[in-house]
Amino acid sequence: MVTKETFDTKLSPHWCPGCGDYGAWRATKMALASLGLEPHQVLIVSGIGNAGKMPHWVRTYGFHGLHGRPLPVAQGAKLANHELTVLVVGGDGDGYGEGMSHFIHACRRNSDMTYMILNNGVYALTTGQVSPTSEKGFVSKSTPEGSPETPINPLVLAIAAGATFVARGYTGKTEHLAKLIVEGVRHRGFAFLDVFQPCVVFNKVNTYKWYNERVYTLGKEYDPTDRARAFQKAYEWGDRIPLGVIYREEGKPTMEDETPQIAKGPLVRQPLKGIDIKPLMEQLL
Amino acid sequence: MVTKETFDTKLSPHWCPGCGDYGAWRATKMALASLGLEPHQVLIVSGIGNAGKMPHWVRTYGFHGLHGRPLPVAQGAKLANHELTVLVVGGDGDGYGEGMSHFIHACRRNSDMTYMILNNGVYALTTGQVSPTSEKGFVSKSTPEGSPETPINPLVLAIAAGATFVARGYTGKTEHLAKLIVEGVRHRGFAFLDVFQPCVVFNKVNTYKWYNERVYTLGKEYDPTDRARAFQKAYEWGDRIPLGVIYREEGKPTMEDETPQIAKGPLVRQPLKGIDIKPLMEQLL
Amino acid sequence: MTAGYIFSKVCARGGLNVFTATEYPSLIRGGHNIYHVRVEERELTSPIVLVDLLVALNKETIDLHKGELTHGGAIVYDEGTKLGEGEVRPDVLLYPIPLQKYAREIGEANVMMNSVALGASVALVDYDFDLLARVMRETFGGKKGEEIADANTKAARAGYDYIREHFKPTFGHRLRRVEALRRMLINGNEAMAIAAIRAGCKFFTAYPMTPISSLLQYMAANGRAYNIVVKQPEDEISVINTAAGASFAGARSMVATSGGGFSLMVEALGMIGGAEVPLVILEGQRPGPSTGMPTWTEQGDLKFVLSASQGEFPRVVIAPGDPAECFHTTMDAFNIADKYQLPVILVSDKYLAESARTMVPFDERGVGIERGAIATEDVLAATKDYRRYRPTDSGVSLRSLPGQRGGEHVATGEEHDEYGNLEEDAENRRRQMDKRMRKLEYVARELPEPKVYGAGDSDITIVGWGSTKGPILEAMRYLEADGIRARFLHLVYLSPFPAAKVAQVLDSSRASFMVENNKTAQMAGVIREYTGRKVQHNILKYDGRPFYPHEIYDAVRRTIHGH
Amino acid sequence: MTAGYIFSKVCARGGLNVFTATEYPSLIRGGHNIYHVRVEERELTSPIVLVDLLVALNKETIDLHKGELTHGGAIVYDEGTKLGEGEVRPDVLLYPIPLQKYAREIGEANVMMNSVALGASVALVDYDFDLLARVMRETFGGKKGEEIADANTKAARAGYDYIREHFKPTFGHRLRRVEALRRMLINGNEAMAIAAIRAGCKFFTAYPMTPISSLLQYMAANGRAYNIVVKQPEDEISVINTAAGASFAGARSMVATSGGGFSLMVEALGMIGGAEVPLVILEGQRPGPSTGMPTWTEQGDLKFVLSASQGEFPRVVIAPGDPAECFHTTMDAFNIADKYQLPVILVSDKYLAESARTMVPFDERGVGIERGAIATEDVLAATKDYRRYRPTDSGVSLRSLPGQRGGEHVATGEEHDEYGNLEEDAENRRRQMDKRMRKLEYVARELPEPKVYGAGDSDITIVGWGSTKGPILEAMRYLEADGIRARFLHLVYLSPFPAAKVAQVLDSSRASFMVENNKTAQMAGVIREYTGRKVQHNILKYDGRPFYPHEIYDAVRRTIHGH
Ligand SMILES: Cc1ncc(C[n+]2csc(CCOP(=O)(O)OP(=O)(O)O)c2C)c(N)n1
Ligand SMILES: Cc1ncc(C[n+]2csc(CCOP(=O)(O)OP(=O)(O)O)c2C)c(N)n1
Ligand code: SF4
Ligand code: SF4
Ligand SMILES: [Mg+2]
Ligand SMILES: [Mg+2]
Repeated sequence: MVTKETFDTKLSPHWCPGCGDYGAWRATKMALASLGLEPHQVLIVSGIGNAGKMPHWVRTYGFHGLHGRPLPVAQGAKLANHELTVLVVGGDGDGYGEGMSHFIHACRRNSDMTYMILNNGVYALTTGQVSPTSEKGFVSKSTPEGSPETPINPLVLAIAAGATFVARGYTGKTEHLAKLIVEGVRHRGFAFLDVFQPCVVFNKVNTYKWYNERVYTLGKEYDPTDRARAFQKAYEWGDRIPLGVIYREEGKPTMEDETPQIAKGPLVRQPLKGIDIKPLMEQLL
Repeated sequence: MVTKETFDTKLSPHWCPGCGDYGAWRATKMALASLGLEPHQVLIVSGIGNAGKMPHWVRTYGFHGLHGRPLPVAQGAKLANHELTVLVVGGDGDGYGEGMSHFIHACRRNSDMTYMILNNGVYALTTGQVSPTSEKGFVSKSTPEGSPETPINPLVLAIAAGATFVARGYTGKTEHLAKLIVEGVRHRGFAFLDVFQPCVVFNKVNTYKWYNERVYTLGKEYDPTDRARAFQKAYEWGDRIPLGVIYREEGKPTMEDETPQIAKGPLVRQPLKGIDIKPLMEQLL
Repeated sequence: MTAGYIFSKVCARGGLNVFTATEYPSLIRGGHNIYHVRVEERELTSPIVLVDLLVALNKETIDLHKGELTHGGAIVYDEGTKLGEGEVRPDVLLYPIPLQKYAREIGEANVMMNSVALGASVALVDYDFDLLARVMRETFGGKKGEEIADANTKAARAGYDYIREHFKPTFGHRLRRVEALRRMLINGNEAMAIAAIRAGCKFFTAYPMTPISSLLQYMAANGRAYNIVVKQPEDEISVINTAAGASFAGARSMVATSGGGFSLMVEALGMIGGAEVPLVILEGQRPGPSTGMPTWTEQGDLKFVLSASQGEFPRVVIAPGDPAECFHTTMDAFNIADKYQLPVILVSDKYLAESARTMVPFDERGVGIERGAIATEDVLAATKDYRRYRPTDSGVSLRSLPGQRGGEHVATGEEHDEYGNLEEDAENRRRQMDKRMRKLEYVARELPEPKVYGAGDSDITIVGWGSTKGPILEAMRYLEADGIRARFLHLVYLSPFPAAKVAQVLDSSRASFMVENNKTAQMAGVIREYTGRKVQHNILKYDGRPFYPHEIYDAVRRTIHGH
Repeated sequence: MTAGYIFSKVCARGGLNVFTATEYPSLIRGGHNIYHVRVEERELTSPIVLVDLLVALNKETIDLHKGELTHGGAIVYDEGTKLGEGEVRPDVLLYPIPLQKYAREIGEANVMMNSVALGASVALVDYDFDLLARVMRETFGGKKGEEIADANTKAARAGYDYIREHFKPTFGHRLRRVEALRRMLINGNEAMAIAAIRAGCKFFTAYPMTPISSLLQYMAANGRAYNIVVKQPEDEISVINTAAGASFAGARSMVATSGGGFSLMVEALGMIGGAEVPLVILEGQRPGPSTGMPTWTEQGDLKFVLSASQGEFPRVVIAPGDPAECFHTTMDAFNIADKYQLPVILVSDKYLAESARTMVPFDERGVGIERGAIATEDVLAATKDYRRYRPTDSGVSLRSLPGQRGGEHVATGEEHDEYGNLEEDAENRRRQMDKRMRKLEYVARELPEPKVYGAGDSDITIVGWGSTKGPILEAMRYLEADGIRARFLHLVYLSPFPAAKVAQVLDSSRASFMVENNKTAQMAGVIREYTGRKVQHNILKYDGRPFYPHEIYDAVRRTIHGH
């Protein structure tokens, strides 16, 4: 039987002590275990950044690609073998800066995968520059006088872009996050999780304390299927910040559903021998 | 006195007869004239595509750059000389495909410029492939069995991304479009216009007839300052499709406001002689 | 353009050889469009400038091209077009016909004019109208096409009859059907697409861009029938990363683009080099820099393609010279990519990609599929300590595919140890770099040497690469007729560079000529870098047009004869 | 890392020369970090491997570096660390001190340990504690820094006193203050940033990436004071396009990136080449391919930078060798970009960018600002028929800036006529290509020739480019001591390539050595391409570490002496 430990690697993570990434790491392993998945059935794709190192420390298949580009890689892999459970992990710079375009387009494509952004509001691996989710006025190495830009709201954008599962987690609430990941994986379609991840070194604004004072978990009474309400909820910010599934739309066909070529089985299992091109050449005669 | 003809070039446009781009072209010249701008005060930046040829046929300064990249160029030019009136023109492939990331980030930055997408729902210059705004099922050269993807909703995305002026025009209604452009230029901040532009060659779905049967102009009773309502309006699609200013937020500081370096005058007018680096070297002693 | 295609097809069907070339501006309508069809009984490898029969749908065409007419050439044009006194050489035959009138009578004038002219042309060269009618039916036919086909055939008939009735058969060029092998009318894009399909490409992504858009479209059109996933993502960055993901997961994958899109793929190119993911990348050149002249041709991207992306990693670069080579090298490319787990870049250009010519169907014998070292679950089960990046003699390590039990690992473009774990140790770095680069030694051994065409004993050598093959071969015939026997060294497998062979040929040359469709003689630079030899004379062209054989002929002859 | 910096600064203040080098993994905390400080009275140009005094905050450091200790070298470490019998050579002096204990007593242990060790080190080399205290105050000082500075000074004092009290002064290495010019402690990034500011760079964009992040930060920190707009856009594509827009509008502009980001800029590079927009681009190399080893060094991007982007257009590439050259070439780069309206690429690497050394303040004499052919409204008013891309002798045409009446035009990377209108005519194409490329002939005339260092009459030549300058210069001193007099040909202005000079030097060499921080000897290839000459021996290093002088020395000596 798989357990959380099934997904341990020989090496242990080398994020900073106290880093929120550990919470995401634990939650990921818990989620995979509770989904009953075996390591070889899972592919974790990531970009470059501290968050992006995740695949090295979860024993599954991994693809640690380029800064900002994990989503295209993941979509290609999923189309090639849609039996894989595909998880995509990135940072806020990775996913909302360099990779913004892929994010928007992945949302509308509804590929069946789970996309998790470990959002620490800063470029951490490059030692502390402003990110698209840094709050206005955020003092960083590249914005010594405070960021002049309004941060993006990833949840609002994801809903607007057509994502069918939009949620927010917090690495300080590992079990809750693990459940969200499970829900995301179970959701048929593109499941997006923006995850608050304190960076204890470079973000002195959005600390554990800051989050703990503000976050609350959405209860049963909240209905995530109403888009207008979901937008409203996604805009909620300030003293109280909601965690949980903000928006959900069931039943929309996935990218894989829309690809008849793989209806009978994964692309990678199709025979390559004896492909007959005579008809093609004949067309040209 | 400037008139629409002030902006004519020696060459005349060579879009296909009947192309919606002509309407946008006329509207642009009408708007510039009615704003009382002189050719040298205006910069039109564009990408690659049929829409992207616009600057060649409006007598102003122009920058006809790369497919998908006009917005960064425009923002750089605006920061360098914020006295310029900057207009950005692109196609739907240009702006929502290749250039999606720049679009989202430009919205949140609120640079004071007008961004107009001539949206024909197809890649026209490359002779007819699917675009991010092609309707699901759209049969094109690259989607012979119909597009499997849900199109983006540019207005919803722009609001979600933080744009402060979001409007929809139609090249079939030139005067209305011209007014929208004028409003966009007058708006302090990032003004975004998605413009229905029939491509008479490659889009046989969204034709003049199709649009004419559906579009209606938003009246005075519509209040574009309420974001929730704006989202609702922006989602309106089908038998009736609204034209006009969908969303507007006044008073948000522009990117230029947030750049103290240009508070006293355009960057390009700053003297370069006699810059004293002694203090910098001294810091290192 | 369709009319030119139909005419070509009609000739091909009659056993003739055809070479076509198109010229069109980066506009959708209007502007000046040319469809150049060359027909002979012998095999053709190149377009030429000269025109025997000019079909001019407007006056501009006559003005622009009358100078290209051969002695006794002819012009077919609308009777409404007035030609002034002496506007056309007296030896040129004029065939004013009611193109517009007939066209308007039958259907959409712009379209039908072409068909009227087509019928007239077939009449002029005294060719087979039934064949024309048949090809028209095939081309326009299909579900709703009946009517269109009928109308066009009717228009063609009108043109055909008009010539027969109103003119004497004075035009000196005739075409006749000959018995010959059945030949395809095929361009480089089609040849590559067919090869990719045959090679088991299961995943194809591209973003539209001249000159590869028609390849994307060909793949899309056949994707369903051959179970190939064909996608057009949001940009070229996504194109290559998506394909990298599919390839990593085990699907044979290919992407296609032109220089601008390739620029955007450069970062991922290095990633797949470092992560050792197989991928076939087609770069269809067009004149740069930047957007340049999008619908024209050039060979200006050579050095870029050879050295694109930061750092050092193995790549293979192949530039086929004609559709048959497109077919075979593309098949090869998939095998090399898989066997050596590296990117293979195919280089074509607008001229090669879009010029159709007649060719016998490709010989598929000896064309196998080699996927290289891919693990099975059994092998993995038997492997205690699976190491994805284990250094081997050849540099190639056993690949496991996601989904295979026991093969779990991380593929990454960041430096890693044998397992794929991040590692920055100096010794490990050298080991992994050496391992990756070692592949090139092995791949070099199996790549075909450059071919030498023509008089092997000649000491005059013309050097070319990729698509200049055809014009050079034809120029050699002109030279030969002029008493100059030259040989032609044709470079197709460009990287790793076949230095020994090139040096040997150059060393035995008294005079050498580099023919390149670019301004800076890039291949001459590459040759000098790898061999130390300088090709003596550069014959360069960078105006967006392909070489015409007589240009090469003239330049060589002038140098040899001094005039 | 701060401790190493403070120590260096303390030495510099005392008139000594310092060369520092850092090694850190691509991690934020943990992992093994090294700050190597070399101090002498004479000028230093390179790090070396040998260590006289090892300050080890943990056992791992001792294990990893004890082999580098010189005879009679010393280790300062925590008294809690147990060293086994024979673990360290007997000649090594051991200084166990209560690093942890003192640190914990005073403040945050991890940080304070550094200061205790710093104090101990200053005591060991018998240097000036007051100077240390002063530098500490400056470094930690500032608004809220008082307390921190106090604590650190206290910690340092504890370490200082402990050594004084518990050990005899047996350590053989002493430092003493000398009278000397005041020297900056400066690295390549800082030198370039200061030059850019001085050159009137008004617009700077970058996306964070090692090794140029600190340059972005330097510009950001000084942007307000010098009225420079410094922005970090959403990605590198935006970085370069934004800067292109600013430059087109008239602001002197610069971008900085490393290989991965440069890959993303490649498309726009061609655009600014075609549209003739001036831009200074810094490419700070690090080991590839792809993400490679992000915090290490390499010279693996040379060919990429020389040929990046589709098609052909003029570019200038410059690779300075030390901070002073960084300063001067960066000033130059802005002038060249403006005068010739083209992209100028500065190439550095992690080693050059981040290794601080002592240097006298830069000489600003003779450093002017030349903006080239930029129109005024008066000139435009007097020009009837302004043509932005008018071909001229030099290829440079008069630029008008948006906002200037009468200068309206479209700048574009698509082929255009003299006005900037789209044009695909063959003749026009040649004219515009020739015009653009002609600039290179003119720029080539004004670029400085490569310098030759050392014994000009020697026939042994070491060839290097960019940042290997320092290690090579130092290796020459070792060689000289060994009786081998060599000269050093240092290439800084790389493109257009100074073929004549290089050929001349190589032709007068009996033995030549190419020193490069990469695997495939890229510069050797470039040299051969442009001169036909082959540098005889390659001394290559591609493990992410910079060259150490002894490696070059060894390789040369072995070849010359055969052992
Ligand atoms: C194309 C490219 N640009 C820049 C970088 C440098 N880089 C590495 S990580 C990073 C940012 C990381 O921030 P984020 O994605 O938020 O991840 P975090 O480290 O905060 O988890 C950057 C810019 C890169 N590797 N590639
Ligand atoms: C990087 C890059 N990729 C692809 C192209 C080819 N290309 C030219 S125009 C175009 C699409 C045009 O579509 P759109 O932006 O919608 O403009 P339209 O022609 O429909 O007005 C493409 C893909 C290019 N020029 N550059
Ligand atoms: S720098 Fe921040 S995000 Fe990165 S590992 Fe440390 S705490 Fe985590
Ligand atoms: S192809 Fe379509 S968009 Fe382009 S010019 Fe013609 S009608 Fe307009
Ligand atoms: Mg982050
Ligand atoms: Mg379009």
